[in-house]
Amino acid sequence: MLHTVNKSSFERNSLKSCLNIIDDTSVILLIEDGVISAAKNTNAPMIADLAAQGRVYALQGDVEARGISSKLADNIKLVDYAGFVDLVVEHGTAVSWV
Amino acid sequence: MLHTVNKSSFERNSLKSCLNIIDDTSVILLIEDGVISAAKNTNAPMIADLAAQGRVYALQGDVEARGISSKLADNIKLVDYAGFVDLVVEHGTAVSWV
Amino acid sequence: MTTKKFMYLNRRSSFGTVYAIESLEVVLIAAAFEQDVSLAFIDDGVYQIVEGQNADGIGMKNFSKTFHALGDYEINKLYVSAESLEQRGLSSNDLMPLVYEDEDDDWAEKPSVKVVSNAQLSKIMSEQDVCLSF
Amino acid sequence: MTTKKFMYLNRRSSFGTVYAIESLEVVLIAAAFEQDVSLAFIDDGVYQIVEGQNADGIGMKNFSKTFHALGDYEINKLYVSAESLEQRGLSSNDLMPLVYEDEDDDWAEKPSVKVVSNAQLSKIMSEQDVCLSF
Amino acid sequence: MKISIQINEGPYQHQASDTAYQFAKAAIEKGHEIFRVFFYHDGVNNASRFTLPPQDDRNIVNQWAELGIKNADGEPELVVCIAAALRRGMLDESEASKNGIDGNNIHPAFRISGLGQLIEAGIQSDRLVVFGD
Amino acid sequence: MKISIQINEGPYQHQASDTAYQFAKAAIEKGHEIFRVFFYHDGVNNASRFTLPPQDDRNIVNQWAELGIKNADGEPELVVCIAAALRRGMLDESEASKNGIDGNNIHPAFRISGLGQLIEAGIQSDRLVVFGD
Repeated sequence: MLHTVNKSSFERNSLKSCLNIIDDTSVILLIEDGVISAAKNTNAPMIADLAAQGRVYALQGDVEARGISSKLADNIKLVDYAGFVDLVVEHGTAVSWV
Repeated sequence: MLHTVNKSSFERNSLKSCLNIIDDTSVILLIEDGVISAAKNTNAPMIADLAAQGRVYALQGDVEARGISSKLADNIKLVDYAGFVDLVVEHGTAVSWV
Repeated sequence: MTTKKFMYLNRRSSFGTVYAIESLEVVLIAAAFEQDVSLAFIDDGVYQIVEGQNADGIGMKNFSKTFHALGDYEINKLYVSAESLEQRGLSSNDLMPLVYEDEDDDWAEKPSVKVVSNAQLSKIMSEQDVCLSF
Repeated sequence: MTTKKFMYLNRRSSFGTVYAIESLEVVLIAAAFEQDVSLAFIDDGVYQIVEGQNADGIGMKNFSKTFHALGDYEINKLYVSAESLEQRGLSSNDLMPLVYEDEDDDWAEKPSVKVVSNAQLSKIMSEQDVCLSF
Repeated sequence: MKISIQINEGPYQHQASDTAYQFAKAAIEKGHEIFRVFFYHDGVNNASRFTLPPQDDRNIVNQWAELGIKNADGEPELVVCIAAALRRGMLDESEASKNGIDGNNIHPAFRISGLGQLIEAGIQSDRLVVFGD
Repeated sequence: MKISIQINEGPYQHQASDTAYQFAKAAIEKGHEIFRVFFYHDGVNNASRFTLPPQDDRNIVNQWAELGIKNADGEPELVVCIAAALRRGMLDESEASKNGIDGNNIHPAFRISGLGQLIEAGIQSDRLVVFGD
């Protein structure tokens, strides 16, 4: 499955909720303010393990818009909107943690 | 000052942010989904001290709407909309943690 | 018609936003399409099915009783996160006693609500074809 | 006209919602009213004044440069929560170098942004007459 | 006391407008003056005269209209931010004809004006209370 | 692949509609079919033909309209939930005249229909992606 998270983990609990439920084969795509969780910050440990497994993506346009391109945590994979479409196609059911 | 918080502390960081900034004389009014923080739950310790000082109010209509009337944490003071108006009048500047 | 597994993901309480009531409206319509329907209540979504909601004081429409109609439409898989309930100081006793009549068991009345762990929810979610989030 | 102390409370980042840009629009209008204006950036609001925002990739308007105009309108009290910055792995070096010319000091160019502790913010907030939240 | 209100969210989606309405009604009943209600961001959508809620639900737009919040000159003090309104397709007759749009949807109990009206409400009122998401 | 989209928020207030548009455009460019875009909750506000954003900003409604998402019969597949739309004052000509309202504001590239269209989109599409607040 593909899980999308669109809010900052500092503002809302949606990333945490997603992490509580996600199974071993699914991936996460951070979009919109969700990309704030892709930066090196005190919440970065939340996704460090998943990222190390290559299972955390972030939308590049959103990363750049928030001025955090040079501050990404380790192992975050950047994708553009075409890459977002590919993730939806490849990973089956999409779950939005809106 | 009167600080209003309208979101659940399980969903958002607004109550926490308010508590980081509130001074020693201000009061908090929980409204809308903010009243979820007035229930006996794992977040109750966040406001227990302030409540013990008589500085935490919750909007009664919202408490009843969420079915938590019988589960309120200690020392929460209930007000109706007229009481909300009184709090605004009595406590000076109103700060909304929307 | 193809049968797919639809999950309705509810993470917000009843009245602070419109999502809860408008989600329920979709579920009621979905019943007519004869798909496999599950509802998940996670985070503050568990408040949607808490017993004793009374919206008189806020001037809004109390739609919580509509959940009782779901059983009549054969919508009887309501999964509630045990961890979400516990965090909120709630137990299954605080939830509305939603039931359905099981046609495979001589129309015996059975509970629709199942309190499940996040691990179980994870498994149920991974079996879905479509997830509608509200 | 009465002079009051207005605080603009910004707690959200620039593009996920409209609040940031529409807050800035109010601040620019406010300048004409000759009130005492402060801006507070707390929580993800600190991202509003981070240097190097580039909205080309999301098809939205990049308004962050507009913050540089505030100094010309004598809006020069931008308070940033030190704790919020630190949690986000940011420091004052990551923020836009916003400045104003101090008319009381021979128009010397001075920084508009002050990184303050939550305790200091608490004090500043308690002196306000009006708090507009976005 | 003179109290003003800022509303950041539209009707039905969030409780903000409902709470603000209940608050305004209670304030008036207690003898306070609602100096102005300023509708900003999606709040502008509260002014649509096109809304048709279900029969068994509240009509938020009409509730506001029925409060009859006006100034001494009889002008409505339910004020809709013009910039936020145009962006979201909320038009009065004047803005519609100015922009060549063949219709308008602002309820007559509301008026469109600039952001200065929000600042002015803050200056003129004893209290300003914000309701939002 | 056949992909459908659900949008829960209106234009400008949240990024949801912007992201959904960029996603839909990219999907079409990659040769996928956008079977249907279903506008629900405040998402119905994306269909207003009255919107007048500033000159230097994007026009979200027109962006959607220009994608030209239609079915084989040439009907628009930008579908606005009727219940959510009426509640929020989004009307097409037929609903307006049925309810005695002297105007309508749905852009012709969109059509109003029932919630069944969302379920059907879920059944008929290989993927359904939700964008919201």
